[in-house]
Amino acid sequence: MQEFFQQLLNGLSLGSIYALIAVGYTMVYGIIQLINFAHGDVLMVGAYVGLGMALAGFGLVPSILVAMLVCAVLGVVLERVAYRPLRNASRLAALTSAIGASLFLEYGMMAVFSPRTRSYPVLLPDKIYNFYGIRIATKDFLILGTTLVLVVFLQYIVYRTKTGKAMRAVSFDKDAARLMGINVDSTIAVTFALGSALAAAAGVLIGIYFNAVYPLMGLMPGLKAFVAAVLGGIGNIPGAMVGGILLGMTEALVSGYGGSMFRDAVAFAILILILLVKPTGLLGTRVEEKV
Amino acid sequence: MPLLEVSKLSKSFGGLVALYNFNLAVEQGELIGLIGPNGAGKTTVFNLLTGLYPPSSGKMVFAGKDLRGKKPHQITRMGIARTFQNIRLFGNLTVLDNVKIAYQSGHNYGLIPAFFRLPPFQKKEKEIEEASLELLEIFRLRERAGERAANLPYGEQRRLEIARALATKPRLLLLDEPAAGMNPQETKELQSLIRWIRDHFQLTVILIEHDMSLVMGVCERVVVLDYGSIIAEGTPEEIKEDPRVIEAYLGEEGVAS
Amino acid sequence: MTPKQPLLVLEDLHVYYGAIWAIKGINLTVNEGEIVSLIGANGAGKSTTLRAISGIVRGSSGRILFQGEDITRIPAHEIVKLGIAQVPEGRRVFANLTVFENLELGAFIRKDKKEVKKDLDYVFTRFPRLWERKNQVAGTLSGGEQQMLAIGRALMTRPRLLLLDEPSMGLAPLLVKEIFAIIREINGDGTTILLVEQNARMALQIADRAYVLETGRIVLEGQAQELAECDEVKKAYLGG
Amino acid sequence: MKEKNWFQTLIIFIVLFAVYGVVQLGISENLISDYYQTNIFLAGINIILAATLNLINGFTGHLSLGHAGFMAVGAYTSVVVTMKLGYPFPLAVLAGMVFAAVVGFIIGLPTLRLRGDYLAIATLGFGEIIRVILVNVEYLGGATGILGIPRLVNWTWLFWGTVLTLVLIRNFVRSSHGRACLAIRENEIAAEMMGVNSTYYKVLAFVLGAAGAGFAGSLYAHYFYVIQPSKFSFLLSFDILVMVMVGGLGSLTGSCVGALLLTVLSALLQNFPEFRMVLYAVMLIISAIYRPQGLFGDKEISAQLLSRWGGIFRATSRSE
Amino acid sequence: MAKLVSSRKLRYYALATAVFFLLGVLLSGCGAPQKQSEAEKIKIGINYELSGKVATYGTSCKNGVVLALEEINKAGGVLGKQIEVIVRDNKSDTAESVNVATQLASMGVVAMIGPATTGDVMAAEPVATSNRIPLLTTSATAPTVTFDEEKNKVREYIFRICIIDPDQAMVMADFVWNNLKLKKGAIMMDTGNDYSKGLAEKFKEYFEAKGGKIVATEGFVDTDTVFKPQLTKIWAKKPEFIYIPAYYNQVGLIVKQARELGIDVPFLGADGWDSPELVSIAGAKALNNTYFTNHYSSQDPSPEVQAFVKAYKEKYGVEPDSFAALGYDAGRLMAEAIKQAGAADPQKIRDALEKIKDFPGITGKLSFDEKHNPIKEVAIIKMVDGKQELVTKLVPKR
Repeated sequence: MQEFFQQLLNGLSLGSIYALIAVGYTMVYGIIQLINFAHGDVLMVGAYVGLGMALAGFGLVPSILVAMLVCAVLGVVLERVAYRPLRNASRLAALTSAIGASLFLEYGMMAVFSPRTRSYPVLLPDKIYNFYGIRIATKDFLILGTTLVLVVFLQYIVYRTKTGKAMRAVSFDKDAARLMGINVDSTIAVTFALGSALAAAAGVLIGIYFNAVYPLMGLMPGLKAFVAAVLGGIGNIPGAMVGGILLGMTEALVSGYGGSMFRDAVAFAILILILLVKPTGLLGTRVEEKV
Repeated sequence: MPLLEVSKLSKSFGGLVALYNFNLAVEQGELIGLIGPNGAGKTTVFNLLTGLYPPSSGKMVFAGKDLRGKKPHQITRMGIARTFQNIRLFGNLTVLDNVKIAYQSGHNYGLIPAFFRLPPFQKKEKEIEEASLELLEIFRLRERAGERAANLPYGEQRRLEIARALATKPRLLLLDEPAAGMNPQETKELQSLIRWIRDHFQLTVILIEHDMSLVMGVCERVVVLDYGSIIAEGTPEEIKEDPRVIEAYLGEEGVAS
Repeated sequence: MTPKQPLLVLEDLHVYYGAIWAIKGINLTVNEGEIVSLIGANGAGKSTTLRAISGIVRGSSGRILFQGEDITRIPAHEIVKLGIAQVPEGRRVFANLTVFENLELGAFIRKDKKEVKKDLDYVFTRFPRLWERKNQVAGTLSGGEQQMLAIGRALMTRPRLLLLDEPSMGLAPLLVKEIFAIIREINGDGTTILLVEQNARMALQIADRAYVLETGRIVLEGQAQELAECDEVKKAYLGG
Repeated sequence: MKEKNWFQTLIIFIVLFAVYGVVQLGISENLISDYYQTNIFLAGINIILAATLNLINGFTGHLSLGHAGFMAVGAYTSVVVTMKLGYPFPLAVLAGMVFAAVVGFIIGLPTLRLRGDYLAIATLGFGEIIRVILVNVEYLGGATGILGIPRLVNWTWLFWGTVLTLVLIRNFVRSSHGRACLAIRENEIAAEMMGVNSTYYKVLAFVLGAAGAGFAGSLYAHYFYVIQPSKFSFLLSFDILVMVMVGGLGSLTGSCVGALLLTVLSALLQNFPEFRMVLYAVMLIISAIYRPQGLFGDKEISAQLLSRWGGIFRATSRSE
Repeated sequence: MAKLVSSRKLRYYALATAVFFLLGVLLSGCGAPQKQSEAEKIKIGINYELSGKVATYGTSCKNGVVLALEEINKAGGVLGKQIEVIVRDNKSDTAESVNVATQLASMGVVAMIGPATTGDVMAAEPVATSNRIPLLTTSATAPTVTFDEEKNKVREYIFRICIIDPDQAMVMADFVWNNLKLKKGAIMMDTGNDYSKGLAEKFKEYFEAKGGKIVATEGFVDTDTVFKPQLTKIWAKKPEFIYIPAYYNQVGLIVKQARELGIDVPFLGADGWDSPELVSIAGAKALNNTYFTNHYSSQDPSPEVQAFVKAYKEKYGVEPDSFAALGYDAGRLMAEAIKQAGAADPQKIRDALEKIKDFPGITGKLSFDEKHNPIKEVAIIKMVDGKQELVTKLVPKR
């Protein structure tokens, strides 16, 4: 039983990492319906920026903030260069561009910083708490807490602020939004900035959590986070969180009970099952196509 | 026996009742108008008849066969065809291909002849092509055969949609606001076209339309829906006078034309 | 009647959609306080004209003047701030937002909270049905209600010029009448209106002046009543 | 008119045989270096992959990201047949195609109800599941894969395999079955209303595409000595997708050009080892931005255009 | 009409296909490789994983090789000639590996170094063999790389510089049994990696032959970052040690996470552990009470090793890992073979390689056995507060 709870907890911390990335993913998807494959790579850049800051002797908070700032700019540049010209083009062209952007960041970083793994200096006290034999580290709290705070923060932005309203309007109908006086380009840019800043925060936290920063570090978490976003209902912020945690727990339980080699397969199988039963994801709602 | 018999047909989406206890019997060769305010459930009737939505309850019998549980393409092959309120052509395909696609339902050659262009392929393709061109001729679209459907002017797109529906060789044709977006001149032409195809192809037609001039000019019987239920039924003249219809739909001045 | 000032002037406007020449040199004037109708067949370029005025599409040559200022190159979201609102074809309300949020978005550009509140009250008195449904998601409204919401939303920008694109489209006869009555009232309250309509009969009834558009060119213009009696118009657009 | 067609077919065959013969001669006389041969073979396999994916993505309009998975199925099946069971290569190719088609059917039937990005992610998931299964089957070499596969594919196989694939796909697309697929791409509901059984045709296109990928997989396995599960990850599916996109969705000639272009590009970039992938990425973005519909859109290069280039067919095309 | 259109299309396809293939032929004609006879320089081809999945390892190897060959060039080259280093990226892809190998062969290289992983080497092997060019791999450990078990024949042109799996596994099993005196262990391995799986298998075999017991075997995949589920499960079986034959980037995380879970038993590993990054990932404290087998230690005080570490750091800005060290030795070994061959001739170089005796590499003294595997001493290294300490050196008893 104790082992089971430890496994659940393991899953929770893995899941909150997925959730943290998925939240940014889902937000960008929500507004321009583009699978931003470079999201995981923005995360990687964020992790590198944070690493640079940390190596220069800055603490956790300034490192995260600077990484977020740099990636917000990166996100806007990415949108401007690789996505905006394709806003009215076919999905596949946009997807190609996104793949290109993703490869560019990965291999650009590899060319500059070599593919080797780097690690963070100690930024956090590595304290471990023991509850009746179940062990939790400080950083588990950190990740889970950050995810929760960010989800609440984003929900607030999207549903309570003017910018959020503009984002929702743009996501639904760009021309109609324009007619309301909404600057569509800057709204999308803001969304990218926000999503990329989140990715950067996730990148730094993941860098600290795993103590490993390398150019391809965003690839798999990015894909998993996308799966989590779809699982929760893409475009839906709490959904991304639920999807991420669910995915993390599933993976932990699968790995913990003998199927570690089949873990990814099980994760994808669950995704497919949920899509088949409820194509809009767990919390997603989408208006049915009108005939 | 009526060609189409619908009884106690109901449909609800979640808690919202879109159609309630809808009854309709259509005899072979009739031309029926279905009118009513927006959201009254007219298009829902079509969507139920063509299998796009499953009904919540009720019966639909077409030519003695139950329509419930049938897929749209099966219903098409049973002899019901339709057009759409917002035109749904195969925009990037040629006008000719649009019609050919409709023609091939029901009779077709296998995959192997298709892959290797065997005689059955040659023969059937020739048949399909000839029949399609003939149909386009009727609808004055033959010159346009090679053009992308999306490039046609609006009125011709509407005509092509009807032509395409006819290519499935229906017994019952459902037209959903065919005059929407047409000017009075075009609407008039449409009116005579509908009459003509009904006679020429020996069709039964159900028509949804807001344009009263068209409904009154072409339909023999009119059914009025409001909030998912039938509120009146009768000849165009009877409908024009019906106080409930005037209140719900036409307004105090009655029919304009 | 006071001498009318031209509020909006189109000078030799040309618009291309890719390779398609949609508007071929239009000259058009809307005076302060008027209702002007633009009628014509499908694909004549009516909607394109409105979209060009709002800045959603760009004219390739020619000028658009609003209150004497050249707005041809101003981006769409800035044009709204100058006082031009549009009710687009097919309503285009934000279906996933509530009625109230839709109206709030209409006031997106405004900072004067008190005045916004006043305008909200104005819209709700004008459209009591929207008040009843203010917390409902716009997608669940009926077609007529959506049209009202779209107009209300546009009014929330407090426009000097309101562009209406096919307000009667897809509506039952009774509703069409209601909408047109409202348009007249809005005009009575001081908003200038440029109306694009398929339903030429209604459009000419309500308008002061009108233009007839055919394949991207203006072929007729004049007082609405005169046009309504003109034979060509009667034959092509009024059903005989 | 009949004779005209025969005449044209004859010319086509002469041209094809000429090309086949010239290259064959070049290979046997060692005029074409191994390096160019390798790239020609890679190009051929890529053309098959791109063309068959185009059948699903371009002609039927369903975004699939699982092509690498089907290629893996074909590759492994054929290698098992030749290496473990000892049957001849043609049988192995057939088995690879059939098994890939079966897997395509099993995957396609449930997932093709999904649309757009949902379908994309579901097929990507299935592709990855196939890969994970391969990693875990010891019989198939696990993660190491199967090493030392004999090279059984020669120029004859490659050339006629590619030509046949293209001709069959093109025949399919220009038949009533293919039109049904196009109709589904354009508007699924309207296609149903025209009596097109959309489920059947969607699954059919998917299965045919999968079989094609299986074919490419078996050629690949028997040319490049080694197959490993890691080769067939979603990144390979992306590569194929990019070829289709660069060429143009719904254009077979586009797929050929796209596959060829990217193969050549990849080969040329070999000479810039440090920046190979960075340059590749930049070119992807540029091509997407400047040619979002792909080089050919959904058009095929017209014969007139070609005859203007080559003059070979001037006589016949004028007579039309 | 439609029929005419379609036959026109058919013609087009045929022609297009033809044109493309012809294009390829033309290209090949233009770019015919010059023959090597008049070449002033000795060409060595480097075929490595510089992008893709295992770029980390490939890049390190390549860096080592390039450093070694540049040093040799600076010192005057071999046989009075400079060495031209041709570096190519195989994208961690077997087909690309074939492609690169053929390109290198047609450019007239006299020897190839790389790739790093078994699959990529096996893809390049037929190219090397059929072109009769020796291929030296730094890190492909599977037995089949140099020895064809089916034909029971050594692969004539393939050599490797790394210790093979059985040697390392055997030394570690001996060490655990005899020195640490532990009887009950668990294994964690990368199931997507032949190196890891090979070592795990062999270790289990030798350890159980001695009478030990493996109570749990858990796998992970290379993209994993969270290992707690597997560790939690292993820990429930109460092993006395855990053997993790994997690469440092994963090992670092595993050890770190294990210590977080309160797993305090020794961890054991192999040469994949050797990297300065290991300490920074896992933390010095967590790594106490861990041992691994290796050919050398970057903290080895010997002047050769320290000179290498310094030069490498100067050139690339990072500390070398074991891949880089193997690459460095591979480069130097190849130059030595050319020197001993007396001519830049692939066949002679191959023969010279076979005869190499006690080559003084920084990763240990090296000779090849009859299967082209190196005979090297294996070092057992203990981690103490983030520093490597040499425990003992053992010769594998094959």
